[in-house]
Amino acid sequence: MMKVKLKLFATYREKVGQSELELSVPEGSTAGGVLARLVADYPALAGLAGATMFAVDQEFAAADAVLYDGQELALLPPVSGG
Amino acid sequence: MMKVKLKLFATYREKVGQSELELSVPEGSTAGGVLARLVADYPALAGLAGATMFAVDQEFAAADAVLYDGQELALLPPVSGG
Amino acid sequence: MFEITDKPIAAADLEDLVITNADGAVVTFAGVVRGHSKGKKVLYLEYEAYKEMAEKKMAEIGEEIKARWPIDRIAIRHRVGYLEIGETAVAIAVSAPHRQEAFEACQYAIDRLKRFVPVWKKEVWEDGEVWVGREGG
Amino acid sequence: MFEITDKPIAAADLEDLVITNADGAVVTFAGVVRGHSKGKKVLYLEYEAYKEMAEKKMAEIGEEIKARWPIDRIAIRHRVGYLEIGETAVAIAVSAPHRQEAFEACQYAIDRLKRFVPVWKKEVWEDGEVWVGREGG
Repeated sequence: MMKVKLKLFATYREKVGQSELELSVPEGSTAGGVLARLVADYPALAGLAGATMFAVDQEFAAADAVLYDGQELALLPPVSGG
Repeated sequence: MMKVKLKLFATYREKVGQSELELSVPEGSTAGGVLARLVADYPALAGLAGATMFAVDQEFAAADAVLYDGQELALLPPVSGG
Repeated sequence: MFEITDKPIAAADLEDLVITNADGAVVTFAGVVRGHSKGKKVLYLEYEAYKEMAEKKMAEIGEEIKARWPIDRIAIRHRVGYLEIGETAVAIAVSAPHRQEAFEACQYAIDRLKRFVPVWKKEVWEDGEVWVGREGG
Repeated sequence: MFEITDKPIAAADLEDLVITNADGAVVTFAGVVRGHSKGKKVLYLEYEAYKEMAEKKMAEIGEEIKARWPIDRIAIRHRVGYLEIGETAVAIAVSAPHRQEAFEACQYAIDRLKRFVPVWKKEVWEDGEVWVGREGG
């Protein structure tokens, strides 16, 4: 198992009730895998998952990006800056 | 004869030494005719005449625009606002 | 020059940051909170950012602009928190030797920001609220 | 909103004039006096306007913009007299519901102004001076 820091914004933050989670996940977990696990815990997030982008250590990443111990994964719902 | 007010800007103003002249010109005079007369008096302006636009009563006018008593004729060298 | 802040912002402040004696044109953009959205009256908005990544992405937009145009002065500031109608949510200032470049680069900056900078807004009306996703804007 | 003035001007002042609760985007342009022109060091500039006609033409540009875009707030101010390097000679502010329109209209305004508004500038260098005519700018 390894630790990843999960950053949650907007709807994710509100539904989960926290802006940041420390997760223990199996070695080899992917960004998409972590999201799938979150959605399993919070079914209300299911509708949002398909439109979500990922960032690993503050850079955009694909759903199949493999995570490493100590990394920061962010779930980014569609942005709407400005 | 009739009176027209001649407005001079930039090089015109500097070469003539005034920003405004009251002229007496024959009935039927045109904007271009007034410029030709000014150039006859101030030959240093000859090089500028071809690039000059005219305004009569603060609206663009052609060189052959006929002037009427009391109008304001402006000689506009190429503009360079901003 | 690339900042997420919870304090009020104004394009004018950024203009002062980018102006130099070598420049001929300064173009600014301000994105202002609108009083209506799709026919509904908006009471206020709440903006939220992934601050570290947003500031990094805004700085990257600056680098992209410097690579594409003869421009070396650009500033972007985005506000977060609760915004009243009429307040500025995002401000951009670009200075350039000529105006065409300044307009192009400023428009490029806001287009890129809307697409890739992780900032979200929630519209709050009298009878509800929603996080607004990607849009034409 | 359309003014020739001999006092210092700033795009920021115009921004305040055009902003409304209905608007989503404000774009400003400032034309700044450059320190160099064609490789020569400029000491200062002198601007002169046919004030009555210039203000009328600037107002016409405003009318053209209102006819072409869904915009009803625009301000243009041009300074005359002696300007130091780095000072603003012309400032334009446009507010619009969406940013694309605001950018287009602001660029249209400065393009039209440069061509049709009767304002002239004289560049003064250490070893001479000249009234500058139409140019790419």
